Amino acid sequence: MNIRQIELEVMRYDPEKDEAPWFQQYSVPCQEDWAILDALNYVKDELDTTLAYRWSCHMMVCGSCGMMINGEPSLTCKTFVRDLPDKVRVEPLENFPIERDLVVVLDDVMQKLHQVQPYIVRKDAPPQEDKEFTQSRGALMKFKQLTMCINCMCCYAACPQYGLDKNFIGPAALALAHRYNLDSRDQGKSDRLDILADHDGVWECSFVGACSEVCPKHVDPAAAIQQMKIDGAMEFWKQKLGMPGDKS
Amino acid sequence: MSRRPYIRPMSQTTWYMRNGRYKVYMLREMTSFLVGFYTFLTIYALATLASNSPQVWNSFLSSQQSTGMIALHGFALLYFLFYQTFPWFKLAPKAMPVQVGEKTLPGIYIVIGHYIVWAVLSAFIFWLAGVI
Amino acid sequence: MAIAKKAIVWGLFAAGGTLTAFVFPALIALFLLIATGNVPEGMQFEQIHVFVTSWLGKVCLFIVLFLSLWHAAHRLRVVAHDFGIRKDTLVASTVYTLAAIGTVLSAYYLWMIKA
Amino acid sequence: MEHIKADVVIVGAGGAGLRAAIAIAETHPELEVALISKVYPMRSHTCAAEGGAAGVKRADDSLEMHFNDTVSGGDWLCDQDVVEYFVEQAPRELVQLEHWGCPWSRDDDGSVAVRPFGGMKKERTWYAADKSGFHILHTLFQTSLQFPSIKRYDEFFALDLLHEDGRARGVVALEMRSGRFFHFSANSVIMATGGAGKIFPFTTNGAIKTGDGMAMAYRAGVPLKDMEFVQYHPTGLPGTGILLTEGCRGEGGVLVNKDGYRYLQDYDMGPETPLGAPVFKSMELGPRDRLSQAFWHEQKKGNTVETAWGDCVLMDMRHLGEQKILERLPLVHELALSYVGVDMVKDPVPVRPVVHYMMGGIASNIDGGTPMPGLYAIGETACGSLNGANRLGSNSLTELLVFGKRAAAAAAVFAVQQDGPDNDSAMTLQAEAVVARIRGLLQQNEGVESIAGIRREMASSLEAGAGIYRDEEGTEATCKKLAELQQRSSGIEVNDKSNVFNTDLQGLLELQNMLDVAECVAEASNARKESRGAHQRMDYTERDDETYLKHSLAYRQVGDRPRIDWLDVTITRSQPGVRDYSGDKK
Ligand SMILES: Cc1cc2nc3c(=O)[nH]c(=O)nc-3n(C[C@H](O)[C@H](O)[C@H](O)COP(=O)(O)OP(=O)(O)OC[C@H]3O[C@@H](n4cnc5c(N)ncnc54)[C@H](O)[C@@H]3O)c2cc1C
Ligand code: SF4
Ligand code: F3S
Ligand code: FES
Repeated sequence: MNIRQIELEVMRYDPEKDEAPWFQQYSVPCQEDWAILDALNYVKDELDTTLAYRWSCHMMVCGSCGMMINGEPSLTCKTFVRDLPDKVRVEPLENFPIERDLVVVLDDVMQKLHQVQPYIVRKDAPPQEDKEFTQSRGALMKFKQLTMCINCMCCYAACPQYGLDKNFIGPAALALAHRYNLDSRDQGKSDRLDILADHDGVWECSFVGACSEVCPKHVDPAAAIQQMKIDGAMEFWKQKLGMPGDKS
Repeated sequence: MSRRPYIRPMSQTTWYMRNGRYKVYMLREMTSFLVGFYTFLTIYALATLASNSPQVWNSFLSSQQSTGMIALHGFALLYFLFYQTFPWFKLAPKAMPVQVGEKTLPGIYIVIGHYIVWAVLSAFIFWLAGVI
Repeated sequence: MAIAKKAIVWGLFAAGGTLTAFVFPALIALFLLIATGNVPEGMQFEQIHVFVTSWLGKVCLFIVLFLSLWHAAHRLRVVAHDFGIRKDTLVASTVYTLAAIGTVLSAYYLWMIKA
Repeated sequence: MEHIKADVVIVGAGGAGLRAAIAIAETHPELEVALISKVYPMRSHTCAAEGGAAGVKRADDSLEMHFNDTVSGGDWLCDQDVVEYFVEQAPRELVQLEHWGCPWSRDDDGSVAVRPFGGMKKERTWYAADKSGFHILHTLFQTSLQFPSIKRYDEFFALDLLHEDGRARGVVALEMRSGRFFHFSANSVIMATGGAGKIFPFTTNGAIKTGDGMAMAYRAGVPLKDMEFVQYHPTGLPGTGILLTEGCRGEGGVLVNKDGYRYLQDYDMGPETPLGAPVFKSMELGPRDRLSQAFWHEQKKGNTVETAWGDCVLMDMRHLGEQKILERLPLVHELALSYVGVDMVKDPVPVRPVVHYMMGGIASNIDGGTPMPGLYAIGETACGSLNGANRLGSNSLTELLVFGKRAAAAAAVFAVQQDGPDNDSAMTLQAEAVVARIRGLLQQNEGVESIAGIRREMASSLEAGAGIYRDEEGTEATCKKLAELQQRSSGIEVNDKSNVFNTDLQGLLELQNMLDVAECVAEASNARKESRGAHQRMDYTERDDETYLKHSLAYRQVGDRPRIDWLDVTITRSQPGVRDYSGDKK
């Protein structure tokens, strides 16, 4: 198999040693079918065991390995050396604090995923223990694409509105909320809209669309958020008209 | 405590220079200046009409005739098409996907639909205005 | 928490955006024609006056102007934010006031145009 | 050291750990659950499972049939009381997931669809396209968010088990982001740390599957059961080892050798079935051990295809057509395209057997209970003897749920029943000893060995001695080699001295865990002198029920190779018989 020499320029930061991040160069002999993750693993195994980064599945499904590759938020296990120039810059995901090297702090987005109530809410009596809900394929199709999110957080790294204002709930969490709103088994939509259509919710999105462009799983959070804005606007009037005395 | 998460600064005023995607977005958002300008220009035209006098209207028309204005409108037209009309149509299926049975209608149909409506509507306006 | 009032302006913004995308190219083209001196038939005083005195004409124009104003106002608010102007309340009150003034003026002038 | 008191500590937030946590939160909301995981829950390797989860669904299927398939698939090494409970609870648990929002694929009438799987007599594998494990994991994770009694400790690396008077009392863990050590104390500890595929060089398993929980239990004196049974999945992508789910064959994909011949018919799995009309339990729908063994023979005969990544056979799915492939197997399609550049709609994909699953693990019973009171084990890290000598595909996702729930109930009851003052000071001393051990590793300042080097040697030695086919000479050599590597691994220097997210240190700890687990695999393979299920000996080619209808138990002996002991198999109604995968031949 052919070997291609790649210059990896990797952002390093050790809070115990460095004032600020800096770049370290590694020259990596890559096999032609390697992903950038393989190149990083080569560095870790052969050149520098101190490099810190997250990964696990190497099959685009665990969502650990999101990083900036030549400025673009990407999964390193899904970005192939064959599609890149000889010089590749790898940085931790933009818009997140850097914990160490390529590892970022995810507390904020984890809290946001939690905040949007991403679980089935039932107002009716709970379903019978041994009886499934029926759901037509069409009903499943409504939200199926939104279930594909692997929480890689590339979309947050791409979204400037999140970068500018960390209170914004942001693309993946909003898309997740929409996934449950659209699920025929769920009855929690109006509760959720109260959270999502509040100040830091959907309105903070100005439809930059970068989130959807970088999403490795084609979740299209941008679309979900726009649909939620429509839902939010409708719900607003519904609440206004339904409860005339209600000040909100 | 050994943790000291490093926060990369993000310029509040020039962040969009970071990549082409953001620049295109800013250009798109700035179509709002054009919308503002043309609505007020139209309101101004209405004001002249509201005088209910042909002279005032005609002098308004002639005040609008200059190479500067030609350049401005020409530029505005192209800018508006490329940064408002076309993107808006392109993004329409995202905001309002149409599902038929098990499949979502491919976005392209919705986009094409928009272009057709646009053509008809524009033709109607031109017809009203006596251009065609 | 509850749904923010932004829901109202956003609705206007979205409707206005759709409308401007459809009609503004034609509108700008008309101004372009006028600027070149080829004033179209329908823009001559008699014809345009007839059109704007009709109820249908008034209503159409008002809707276009009203939605465009609010569309522009809301987007300008976002643009200000994107350029780093962080006095959102001030910006919002300015742009929405402008839009309100524009709305009132449109209504007033349309009302004043009489046969 | 920070001290955290909980009622139940769960180590591992994959499918098993999350299911257990939810079960406790639902039935005992007053109990505080500490859920520790070395990665964020949704990164757990359950996300990689593609094919689906088994549970009787159709009217023409029965619990009896699921039982029989599982027991014969496991070559009668399953504990049959466990299997009985499992098949009975399976459908209920899968419906429960449905209620929690799992996006199962659907039939025309809106009910959940099921697909055929290897070794199963009927369609009974519930699936969500080819991302079943992913959806199960995310459904469980998201559902768990509504329970305030579950306290998560994400990216905490559990180091060792704390125990007193033979009773489990907690764990010590390292917070990755700060380098701080935490002492978790609890009356019940549930291990749900997943498998150990990374002890082999070529595996479908993710980087995190290093057998930590098995090693922790083993170091604490708990035996590891049936470690010689390592499942090879017949269809891994060469190079990366990425799995092409059994669903590919379930949907009708076929395996051919370099001459385009469907070679499985030569290995007692024939007659050849028509293209696109797979027959249950024959040819491509045979069990994984048999299919992987057939590859080994084809390779010996020179019938395999040479590729840049070594010898392969071809999986042909072209006759399924583009629409079916894209609808039912979209992930697999994308993976093959990205990693080996083959579009399965147009071309056959090269595949080869790849280490996939550990049937063995922490010795546990039907309640997830282990020989150490207060310690429970569930999921792939456990060996509750559902899977016997060979796991049937799609049984393990269901296993996570069924026994996750049951062990949670047992652990909760145990936690409630314990009273009296905790002897905290003794535990603190133990915890401090663990911390001292880790600090010692960090202080070591010159070493000739490298983590990657020893890991490679370990993996290739295990592959050579305890691969698809084994013999005395090979296993013995591997046992010796591993003992040597245990020694040499003490000469590794951790170059990274930082407290913050020290993955170098983590790598060393994982290597030590893997070495412990690998030794048990090799030693147990050496001890079992028969062929059964996934354990095939060239020097003892027959199954020997007389001597070896028994579980092996590997015990740690300080400074020596593991000691192997034996435990009877529980048999309720199915006496050992012949595993028949010849379809309609007879
Ligand atoms: C590619 C692939 C496909 C598969 N497909 C199927 C299928 O179709 N059907 C089926 O039934 N089975 C399938 N399996 C098997 C099945 O997915 C696994 O056996 C199962 O998911 C294991 O789940 P678990 O909860 O035991 O462990 P995991 O999901 O691996 O979780 C382990 C957890 O333990 C934590 N952990 C580990 N060590 C430590 C430590 N030291 N400290 C703290 N936390 C720790 C991890 O962070 C993680 O949260 C597949 C397996 C693979 C690899
Ligand atoms: S929406 Fe896409 S980019 Fe964002 S976290 Fe999910 S998978 Fe990643
Ligand atoms: S990039 Fe950000 S602004 Fe909206 S469309 Fe996506 S969330
Ligand atoms: S390593 Fe799992 S997504 Fe890349």
